[in-house]
Amino acid sequence: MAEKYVGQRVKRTEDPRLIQGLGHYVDDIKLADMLHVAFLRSMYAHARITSIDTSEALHAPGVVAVYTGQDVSSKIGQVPCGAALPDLKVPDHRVLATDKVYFVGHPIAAVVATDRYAARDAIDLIIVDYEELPAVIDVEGAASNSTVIHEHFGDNIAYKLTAGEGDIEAALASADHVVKQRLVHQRLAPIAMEPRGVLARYLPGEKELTLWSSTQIPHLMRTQVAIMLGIPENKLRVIAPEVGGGFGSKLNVYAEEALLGWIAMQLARPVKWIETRRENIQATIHGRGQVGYIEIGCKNDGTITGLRYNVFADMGAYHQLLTPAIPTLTGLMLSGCYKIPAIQMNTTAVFTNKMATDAYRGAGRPEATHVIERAMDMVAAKLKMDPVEVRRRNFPTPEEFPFKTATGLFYDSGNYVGALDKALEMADYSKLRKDQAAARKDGKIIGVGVSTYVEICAIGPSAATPAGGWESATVRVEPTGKVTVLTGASPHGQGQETSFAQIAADALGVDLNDIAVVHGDTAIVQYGIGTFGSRATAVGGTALVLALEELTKKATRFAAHLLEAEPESLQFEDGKFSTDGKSVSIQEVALAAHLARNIPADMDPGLSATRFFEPKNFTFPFGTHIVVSEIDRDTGDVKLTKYVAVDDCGKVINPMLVEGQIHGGIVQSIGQALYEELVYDDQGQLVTGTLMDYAVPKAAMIPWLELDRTETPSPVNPLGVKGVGEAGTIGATPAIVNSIVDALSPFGITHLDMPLRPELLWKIVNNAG
Amino acid sequence: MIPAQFDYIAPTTLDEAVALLSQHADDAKVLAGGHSLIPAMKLRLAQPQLLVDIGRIKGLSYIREEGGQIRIGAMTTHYQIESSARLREICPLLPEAAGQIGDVQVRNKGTIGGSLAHSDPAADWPAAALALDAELRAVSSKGERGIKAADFFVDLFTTALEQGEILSEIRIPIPKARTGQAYLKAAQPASGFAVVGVAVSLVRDAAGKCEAAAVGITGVASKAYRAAAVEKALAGASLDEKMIAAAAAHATDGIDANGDLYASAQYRKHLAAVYARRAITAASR
Amino acid sequence: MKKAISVTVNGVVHHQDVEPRLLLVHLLRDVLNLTGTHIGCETSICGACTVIIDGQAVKSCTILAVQADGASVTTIEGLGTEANLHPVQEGFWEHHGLQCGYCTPGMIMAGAQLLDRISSPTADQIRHGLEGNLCRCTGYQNIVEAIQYAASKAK
Amino acid sequence: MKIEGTQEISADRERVYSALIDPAVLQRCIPGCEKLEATGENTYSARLRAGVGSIKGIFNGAVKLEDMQPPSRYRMIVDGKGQPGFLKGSGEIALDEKNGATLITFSGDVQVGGTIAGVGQRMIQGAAKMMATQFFTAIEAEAKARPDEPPPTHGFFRTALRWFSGFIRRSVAR
Repeated sequence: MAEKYVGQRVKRTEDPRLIQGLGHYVDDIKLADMLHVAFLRSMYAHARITSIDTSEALHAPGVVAVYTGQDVSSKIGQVPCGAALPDLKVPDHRVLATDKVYFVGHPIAAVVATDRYAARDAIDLIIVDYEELPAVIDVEGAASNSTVIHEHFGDNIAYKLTAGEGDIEAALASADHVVKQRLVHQRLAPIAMEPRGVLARYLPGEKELTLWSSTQIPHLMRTQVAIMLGIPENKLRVIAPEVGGGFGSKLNVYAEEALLGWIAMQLARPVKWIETRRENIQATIHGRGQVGYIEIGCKNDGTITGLRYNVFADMGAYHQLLTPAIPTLTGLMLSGCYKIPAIQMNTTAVFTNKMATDAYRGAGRPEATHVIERAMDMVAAKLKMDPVEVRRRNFPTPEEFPFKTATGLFYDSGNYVGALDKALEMADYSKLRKDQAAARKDGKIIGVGVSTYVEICAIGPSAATPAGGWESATVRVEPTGKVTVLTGASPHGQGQETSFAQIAADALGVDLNDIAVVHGDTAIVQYGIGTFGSRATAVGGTALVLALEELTKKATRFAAHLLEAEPESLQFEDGKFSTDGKSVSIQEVALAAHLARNIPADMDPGLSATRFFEPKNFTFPFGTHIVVSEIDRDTGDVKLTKYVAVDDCGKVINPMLVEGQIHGGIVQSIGQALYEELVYDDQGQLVTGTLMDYAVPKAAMIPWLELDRTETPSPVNPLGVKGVGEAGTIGATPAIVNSIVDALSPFGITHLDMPLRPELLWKIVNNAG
Repeated sequence: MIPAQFDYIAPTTLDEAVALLSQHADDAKVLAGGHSLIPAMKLRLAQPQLLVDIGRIKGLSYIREEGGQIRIGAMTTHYQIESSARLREICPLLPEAAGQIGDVQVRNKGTIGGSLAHSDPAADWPAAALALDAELRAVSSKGERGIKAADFFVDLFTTALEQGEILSEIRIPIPKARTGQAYLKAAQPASGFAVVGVAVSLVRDAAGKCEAAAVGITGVASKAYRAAAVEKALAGASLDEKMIAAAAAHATDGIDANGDLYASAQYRKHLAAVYARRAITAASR
Repeated sequence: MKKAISVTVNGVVHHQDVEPRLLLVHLLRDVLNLTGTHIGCETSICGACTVIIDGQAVKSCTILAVQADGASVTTIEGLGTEANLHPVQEGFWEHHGLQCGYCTPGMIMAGAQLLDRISSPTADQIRHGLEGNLCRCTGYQNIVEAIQYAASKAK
Repeated sequence: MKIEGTQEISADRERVYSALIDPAVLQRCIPGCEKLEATGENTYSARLRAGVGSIKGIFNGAVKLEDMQPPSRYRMIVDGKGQPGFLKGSGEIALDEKNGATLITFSGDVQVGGTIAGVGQRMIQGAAKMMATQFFTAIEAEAKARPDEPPPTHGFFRTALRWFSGFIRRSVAR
């Protein structure tokens, strides 16, 4: 195929509507006779509900209905958990609390009213009596806590899992040094700028329920909500309209989605719920939440002999869709981009009285990368080696791919030293070190941090995923010659309407503007899996390529018939099939195929193709990030003075979109490293409950990001793409922390837990305890 | 987040406004710009029954010079002060402090009077008002009175304004020649509120020594305060690095500092000294 | 209890009877159906609800509709048209200054205000000028470039 | 949150102690307390109104005095709930004689929940201190008042408290 668009910085086709405010997010859609829903949520972390009195609320102006757990628990199935693990305890998870509340923000009652103001007013009129119970908050102590959240389980352990290969005891025993460190991955809030929201409409005659939801996975949601509501899946339509960011937080099936559907069915009127930001911080999934202990063995020359990671993973009070699976992704990626003969991860996953954790951008891999990249720096410090050198000594060479890790993965392709060298050159690493030495003499506190990461993307083979790891695509050339692409990978800001159009335009030789990429509506688009796990282009894009190939084959046969030639003799270029001076355009072929007056007898009319792509393996993007930081001796303030990132996500469809993904990912990492933390107090109150206390990075906090790429194609798919959605979030955090720890190494610091707030650093510098 | 119901009146004269306030006593609340009150109402932490919007009263938004004073109407927005070329010339502390409040949108709508009357312990204006020895004019149905900034801030969200009083004007003595000023702030990264904010206004004598200094500090304690010990140490001192540092070290003498998640009391006290030193240094340039 | 107000939005005068507690952003979105102005935080931090009232960028989630009585409001829908985009809109498109698009209208309004006040801002000035707007997708770098583009284009 | 502090009151210890456990006095001194009714021995139901400034939160709950060792110490437990959230606290109050005056040392644990905890963390320490100071200042006035005088009024607090948490007041009361 001619690459007119692929590889180019094509401006996004979705932008004109968005920059004019003409896109439609859930709350922008209004239906006649629509009602509004507001939730009463628990203000206790753990309590028994002794009574609920909704009578006053029911009589409030505008109120149409009030529902409590008693009303719905036998009518709506459980909020689903899709992760399967041996001996996993799955708590009964109802859409509204019944006898107990388990976390601050746990929904207790839903008020339905004629407008959002009336719904909100009525919430204050519901009287709930609670008997407060002790809250389980500390992650490390949860397993042995005498308070058991789900009593029938007997303890707070959701599961225990040991994973990894190699003889870890022998590996650590053979080491010249074993470095140990406790390490905390704090809880984070994904904070998609658009909070969640659901609009539900039920047509009693047709018995059709339609849900508009701000979701990353319309099809999976349709299946799950149909099960929860006990309605035929083919009578449920889910539409993900414009989705204002997800970062994993909308890769889920939430209580509110099923409940709104049920309410619409009860009342036979459209109902809408739009999450407030306070609700979003309380009751949309959280990310990270691990406390782990590293043991890493090394030889005097820097060779790593083995790694053990014993981790307590905070599930929260319930499992959401993938909650228990997230730590397993950490386990898979612990080898980083190094040859480590023995790795063991021992997970103790615990229930606590907090919102569930789940997939937040990176989903378990940032934790793994942080563990191994911090560990490599600690090894370097122990051996008094340059951290770059330690990394180099443990890289597999490009020839060693596919490279098998002791975590059971086969890395598809890689040139780790290539990305590292390019980043070192861009940053002028040796000069940085010289400058650092000089600055230290002047009393400055400057650090240089490096992270060389690899991540797991293109999720993924179905055998390794809970709900299918494939993706689908349909391509249709309409009678007028316009091209429709239907993708099951429903985007929420990634720009697939553009990148998939680029792929299709090149393949069919048509103008980009003649292509419409349609997604997010289960009634229009064939079943698909969704956009998450940096999979959309690698898996969904590949399905599209396959569909385009099939469509082209069909078109070739139609064209050959029209041109009265053999299909093999046809050339297809710039949208034209030609042979012997005769030619026909794909648009003409499409029309002929639809008119069907002159088509081969053995061919069906119409011009379309649908294909599903099942990847054989994951892909493994990688790269190197280098960060220079300076700490203000007086205040502990950190300034990131240089940021260099070289990422390799395989082949690139649109460099502009790739850079955008990297930028955004890095900035979320800066957030985790320096600013963000969800804090529950020891009673389980979420005290960072608004954006006044939970610090999302602002423009002025961010340094200029110097980006470049290397390009190592993936052999896993014909496009050679690997995926880029999470790379920035995975690679950046340890580079920032390594930089700051490096800056503080003269003060005897070898490790610090995030977020690295000024007060913490000031105390170290000034030894103020 | 949606406020509870309330009634709303937008009087067009100050007399009308104070009459409404005295009539509705405890149930009424003054709406100035609304950037402190409306968020609290949306969280339903504030549920006034009546809002008296003073935004439609003509003649409460101005910056003028009169009687040796700068007079600023209570409804003057932070941005109006930030962008005043005249103030930058005669009293740069005002625009400098204004420009560090919240963000652009907040500065466009929030008012100096609203902020001072709210007396948030981490607001920027109280520090500046203290360092500038401002007099705050309060109007009620009983008449008008002046309250010195030093007496105005009573405690957390508590001012010397009495029931029925509206803050109408801020009067600031026009700084003398050879006055140096600065406002420096450590901002909380999420909210933008001052973890510590230090406002300094100092007058130098012909020889360059500090004749008198006024230092207002916000963010540290339950209310903004004048750092008397710093001022005393600066008075008559030569403004060299060592002297400034020694004076700034007294920034929290006798002050009961508060801590929160982001910054402990101990750290705030330390930051106060650092920012005092920096602000004094900047003001003495 | 309801108050009669008249607000000019994008050049069109609207007379409405509103509850005093109706937030301006809800007037725009729910009453006038101008849904380009978004709500992202409700605590006056994120700036997704930014509109321009009488030349001043403000957060419409922290303003009562009654406060806007008599005012002239410009929302994203009134800033430019597809055929005649505002330079800041154009900059966002050219420089990939948006991903999910949710913060974008507010960000563009804040950017337009910034250029009204500083015609050739430095990168630092742009970053500080956007301190009232959060974006979770782009990392801001392309937004800075978008506004620089608009500044050069406006000349 | 831990709160602790000391307050010197220039009145003798017996008087201060009896003021501190007298429900009528407590009702007058606990900022915003509208009602304090005995429901059992040393157990009271309370109604508090954070009716100052813009805030009109009403909290209902219980106050309990325990481990009473007149005139040197007792323990106070407060529990209340209202629309903006809840408050729970328990604390030791110790009274020592000091040159004819009484030194009160209080130390306890206050927990707030609901909206106030979720959005007000930066103000909680300051609020608790403010309430404590006001409570003990009022107690001092009570203890110093002569038995034949009418009880002092603490209307000062009503206007002084321009902040948003009546619930915190109760924190300090215990």
